[in-house]
Amino acid sequence: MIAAPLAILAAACGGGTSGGTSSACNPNAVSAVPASGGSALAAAATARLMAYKPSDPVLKIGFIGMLAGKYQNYGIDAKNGAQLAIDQINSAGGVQYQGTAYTFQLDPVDDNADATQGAQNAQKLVDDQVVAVIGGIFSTATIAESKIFNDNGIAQISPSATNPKYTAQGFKTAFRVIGNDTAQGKTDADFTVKTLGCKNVAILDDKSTYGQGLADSVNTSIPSAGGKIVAREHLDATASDFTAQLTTIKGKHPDAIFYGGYSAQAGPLTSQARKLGIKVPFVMGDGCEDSDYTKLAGADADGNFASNGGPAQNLMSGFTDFNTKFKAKYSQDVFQYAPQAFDAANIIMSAVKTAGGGGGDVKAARAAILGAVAATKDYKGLVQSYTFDSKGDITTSIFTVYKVESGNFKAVKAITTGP
Amino acid sequence: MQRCLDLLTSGLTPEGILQQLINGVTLGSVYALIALGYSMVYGVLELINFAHGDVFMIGTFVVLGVTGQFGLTGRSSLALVIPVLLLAMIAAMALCAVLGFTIEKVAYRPLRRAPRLAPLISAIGVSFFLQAWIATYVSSRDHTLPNLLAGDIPLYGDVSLRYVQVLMLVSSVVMMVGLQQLVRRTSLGRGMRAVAQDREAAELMGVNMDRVISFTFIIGSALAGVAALLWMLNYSTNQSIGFIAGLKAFAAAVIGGIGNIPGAMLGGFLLGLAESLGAAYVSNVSCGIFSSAYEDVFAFAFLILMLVFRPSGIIRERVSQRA
Amino acid sequence: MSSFIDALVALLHGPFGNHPFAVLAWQVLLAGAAYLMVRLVRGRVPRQATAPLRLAGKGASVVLRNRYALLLIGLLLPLVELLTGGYLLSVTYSIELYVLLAVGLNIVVGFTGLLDLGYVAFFAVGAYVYGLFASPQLYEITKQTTYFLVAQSALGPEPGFHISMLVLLPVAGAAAALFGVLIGIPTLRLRGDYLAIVTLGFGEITRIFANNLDQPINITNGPNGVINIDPITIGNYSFGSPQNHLGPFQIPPFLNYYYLVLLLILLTVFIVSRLEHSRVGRAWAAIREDETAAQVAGINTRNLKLLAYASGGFFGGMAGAIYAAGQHLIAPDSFQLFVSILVLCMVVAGGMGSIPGAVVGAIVIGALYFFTPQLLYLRILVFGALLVLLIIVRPQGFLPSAQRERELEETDEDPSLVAPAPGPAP
Amino acid sequence: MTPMLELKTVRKEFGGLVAVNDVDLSVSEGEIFSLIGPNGAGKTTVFNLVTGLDVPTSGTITFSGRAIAGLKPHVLAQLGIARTFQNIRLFGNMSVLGNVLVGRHARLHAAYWKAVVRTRDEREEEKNAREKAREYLEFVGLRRRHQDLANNLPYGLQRRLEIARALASEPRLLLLDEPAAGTNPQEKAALAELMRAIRDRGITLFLIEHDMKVVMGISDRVAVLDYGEKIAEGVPEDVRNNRRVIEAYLGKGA
Repeated sequence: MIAAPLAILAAACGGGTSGGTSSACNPNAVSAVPASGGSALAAAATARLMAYKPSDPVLKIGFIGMLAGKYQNYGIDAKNGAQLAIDQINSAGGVQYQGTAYTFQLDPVDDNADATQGAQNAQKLVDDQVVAVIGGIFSTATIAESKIFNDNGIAQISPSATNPKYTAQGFKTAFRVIGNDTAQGKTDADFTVKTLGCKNVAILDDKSTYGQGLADSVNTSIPSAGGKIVAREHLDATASDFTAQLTTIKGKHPDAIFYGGYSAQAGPLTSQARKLGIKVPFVMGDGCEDSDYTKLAGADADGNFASNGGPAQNLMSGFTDFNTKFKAKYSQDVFQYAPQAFDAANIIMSAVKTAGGGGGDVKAARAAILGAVAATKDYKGLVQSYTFDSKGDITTSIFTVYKVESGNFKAVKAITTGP
Repeated sequence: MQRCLDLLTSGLTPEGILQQLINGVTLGSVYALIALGYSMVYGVLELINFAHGDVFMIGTFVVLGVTGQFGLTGRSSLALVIPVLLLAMIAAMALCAVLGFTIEKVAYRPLRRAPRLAPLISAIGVSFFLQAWIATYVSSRDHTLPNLLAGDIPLYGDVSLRYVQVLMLVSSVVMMVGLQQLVRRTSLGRGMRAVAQDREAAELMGVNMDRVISFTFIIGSALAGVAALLWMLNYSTNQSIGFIAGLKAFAAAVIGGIGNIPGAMLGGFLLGLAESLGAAYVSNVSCGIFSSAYEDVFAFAFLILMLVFRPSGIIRERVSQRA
Repeated sequence: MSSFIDALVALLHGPFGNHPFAVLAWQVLLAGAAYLMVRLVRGRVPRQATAPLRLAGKGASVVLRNRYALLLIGLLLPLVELLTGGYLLSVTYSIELYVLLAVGLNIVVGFTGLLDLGYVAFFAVGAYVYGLFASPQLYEITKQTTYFLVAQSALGPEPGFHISMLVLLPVAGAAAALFGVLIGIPTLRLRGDYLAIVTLGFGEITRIFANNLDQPINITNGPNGVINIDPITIGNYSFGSPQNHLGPFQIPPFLNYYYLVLLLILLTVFIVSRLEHSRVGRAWAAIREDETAAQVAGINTRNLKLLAYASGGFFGGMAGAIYAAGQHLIAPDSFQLFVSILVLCMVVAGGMGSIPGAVVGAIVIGALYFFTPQLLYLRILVFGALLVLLIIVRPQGFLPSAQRERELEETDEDPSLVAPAPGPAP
Repeated sequence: MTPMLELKTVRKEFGGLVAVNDVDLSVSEGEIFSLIGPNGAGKTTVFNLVTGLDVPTSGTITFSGRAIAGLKPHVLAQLGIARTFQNIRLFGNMSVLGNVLVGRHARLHAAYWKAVVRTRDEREEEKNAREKAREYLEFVGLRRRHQDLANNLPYGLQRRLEIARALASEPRLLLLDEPAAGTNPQEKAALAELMRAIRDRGITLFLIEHDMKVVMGISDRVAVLDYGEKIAEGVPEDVRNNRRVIEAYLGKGA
């Protein structure tokens, strides 16, 4: 409302000071400005109206994940990956379907990795008329959110939630572009027993959804890989002293220790183990394959392993290009799930390419995208090629095991599971 | 049944038990130092200073900041490490003392005549504030110090005592004895004991109560600063460790007999041992029903049993002999 | 809203850069300036000048105290909110559950004066009772024992128990009430702050057990929590279904749950206020004021304290059951100590011992908290500071119970409160 | 007259300290019995033993022929024992009427759930309780202040309110712990009047009092404690002239 008078003021001042230029003071400007101010107002109003008009070709894609707090790195990284994908498509003129050019807009909300807040903000995305969603990041919140998206028929692709339960609820709307804990646990077990040759394995987890889920899966896979579990211990996710558990493990003389949890505890855990004189390597999951781990464990990080979904970054076709663009835009390196989120966004946008964006009807758009996403077959993404099975899991998952060498994770082995 | 027996025998080795004892004492020495702050304040004011754990947490961040300034690494020479650690300790003590003093002045003093519940709630508010402050303006991530003062003394089998652990134990005992002397010998200490025994009478006798209470907070908080340094030598920190560490230290103070200085020390060690041994052997003892994830349950259960059955603690003699 | 938040963030951050000490220095300066301003204003402004403010406060208090006005707002609010979609409603619904919790906790803390920092335990017990018996979760156990297998086959074709809400709601309440008694018995002799610590411990123990009772037998499913929890169904009407319609209007699940909880709040407030004004309520108040004198006056303090725990637990348990039904998933992480403290703050901010106070406290604090998730730690920072400020400046809360308010108003003028020195000198 | 309250070789130790040392006492039905003695003589401990706040280390206490040592205070209240406290213990944030209603608690029996449903008998009982409470307030002279907050009453009236609260439980034995402490001479006279009136209602009075004028004026019998031991007992005249009493108590105090 106050925009117009302000515009006049600005124009009047501008007119006054621009007297020195060759285009001299133009009396018409005074009359022209209210007009343009008015038209700006009208344009804004029209834009608002347009937002609800059926022919609007801008589709909203929701993002839900941690955008602040302890685990914000994961969420912001994934959000940035999705944003990059959308920016690329938009700058290329969007997606064409039957003569309509659809462009996209990312609508990010924070779930704080919490079930209650996740459900609330999932509802917010529904209100915002998103046509599909990328997220959540951690499994518990993701599962809580999946109910809301399922109720509203919105396709949800998580770049990182690995708990098997997420896709096992019978929801037709739940997808993920990462191998689940069962697959990863098997990979980790095989790597530990077969590749490293460590037969006696101690398993430790932090009793979180993610940590325990992965550790449980490793627990079942170790014997079938030919290894033996010599100890199974747990930490409390708020604890700082792990020496009691480590001492017990030390007494069992394992060849390797598997830890399911996050780097915040894995770092100090490794240091405390070394101080206790435990020299065997740690094998960990994707929750630890990041710079926090190497920072927290310091010199003790070297020689330990962590697996992560997808091929090593230097093996991803086009990763260098991706990372250059990512860094140019966000002035930081890819942290974790940005490539997966990038792919998830592209899968959604290519679904629009095949099935359309509903021609302005949000419900139709949701249904069309959902159908096309479910039918995704051999979609070549940055990370890998994706085909969803009937549950929403990917049929083939690739994992890479990394080793810390002088403070950095270096890929040592890629493992592909599935058919 | 056989399985249970196997579990029981397989888990218990002399090396393991010795190592767990060392773990427990190491942890306990930090608890004991934090416990002193609770104990002194409770003795004088009958108030659980809920924010004390967070003062300790702030101390750990001060230690991080100071050592970070000097760029200590695991390979730094002792000639650098020792003065920097001393500086870090002094800085942590000073900052914690200022903080403790301020908290008392702002959040507790106006409520001295209010119902019991009021200062407790105000303390919760302070605790929230400090945690959120660190998370917002300093860091909401986890942090560790590099492995300083590496090296150990071999004890038995492959069990050894690290220099850091010796340092932790020695400094906590030294602090404790020093504090005991302070309370026994100085006029300030006499004032504290007098206020603890009978506040009105002490005031009538010319004890400046505000001063005594301020000093109690300052000393207790400074000790939390020492505890912060010792903690950082062995463990990691983030903005929320103060709450759990504080709670356990409070449990230690109660177990030892609140208001009692050697009691706080004893309680700290007992709790540290209970936690370590509990986490290590509960699975063996309970036939695999309970796992080491119940670690915190032991601390709480110990505290609850203590409060219910022997609220006066193990050492009954108190700074105040109030009936 | 968001520009206001940005401004707040910028104000708190200050102009001196990112270093914590720079921020701290700025904030100390800010606090000092604020303090000075308050001193100045308090000293100079005549009473008449603040009259409009006080009048407005009185007006708000009258509206808030008027139960019909409150009820009307409660009935119409969700319909207005629905015009903007379901998000506002989903947050309002969360606040509503907190209202229920606050009214329940008020019995223990406000009426009886027992400081309970573990109230979330009751909420958790209720939620898990519903979650376990209205989901496939217990199927794995039931497969292992013939006794349950029989029960299972009697209950229907779907794996797990799927017991109706009509049964489970009171059962969840009763289970939480029983839990309250179990916690209560060992703590009967403890005083204020020791009691607070012990209840806090019980609250944490409850959560740790929920997190670990997946071994050796999987009861709670550990950190993963219980999923696929049935929505509430009455007859053929499923509260959780997105397919409910009233004429052309779609009824979102949150609306169903909103009105259910509203009904429950009304019922609870009715029951609790009746209790408050009976011999039970008087006995609770007497215990709060002076336990020894209450005993001597013939009150069985043990039973009445346990009754307070049980009643508080009952309402907390029911809130938990509904939460579980509406949430689809419950996990131990949702039952952190913070919930207990949040509810306690609501009770204190509203005015301890006052039912309208608990309701209004829950609404104000809940709105402050739930509508500012983007602030994350900053809201906890503001929250902590407000808590200290509130307890120092207005310890009686927003809407204190009539008695306490009168007391606090009169303390300023009435010198008779100060008793003469009792008895002759010894 | 049969003794209503009888203490036989009652002893109470706190740690190593003997607070009450094998004391025998008996209070007869319908009398005003006073317990006097210097500070710290163990008088209030005797009251605490009789009202169940403390449990005797040894000895027996009988009330109307029933052994009551170790019973809970609320049970004793139902049996008909009520008391006041040396340092007034009112429910400060409750109304005057509320305080008396709490005193009535032992005589109310409606089940808890009935309070929620408000059954007819519950409403009846509550109405009765209120009437009774007003009666007692009238009796002690507080009728007009029944809406005030107990904390806001002047000191003398707080003492009276405490008595009204005790009376509301319809006791047969009323223990008053220094009722005249801190009151002026007029109030003392009025208080003595009140105590007689209470006795005239058939309630036995057991009194701890420092003020000799009050004690000697209204007591039927007096017992003297010193260092936890009973050193004298009898009618006021005898006690007043007892040498041990004069040495132990009057010599120091008055």
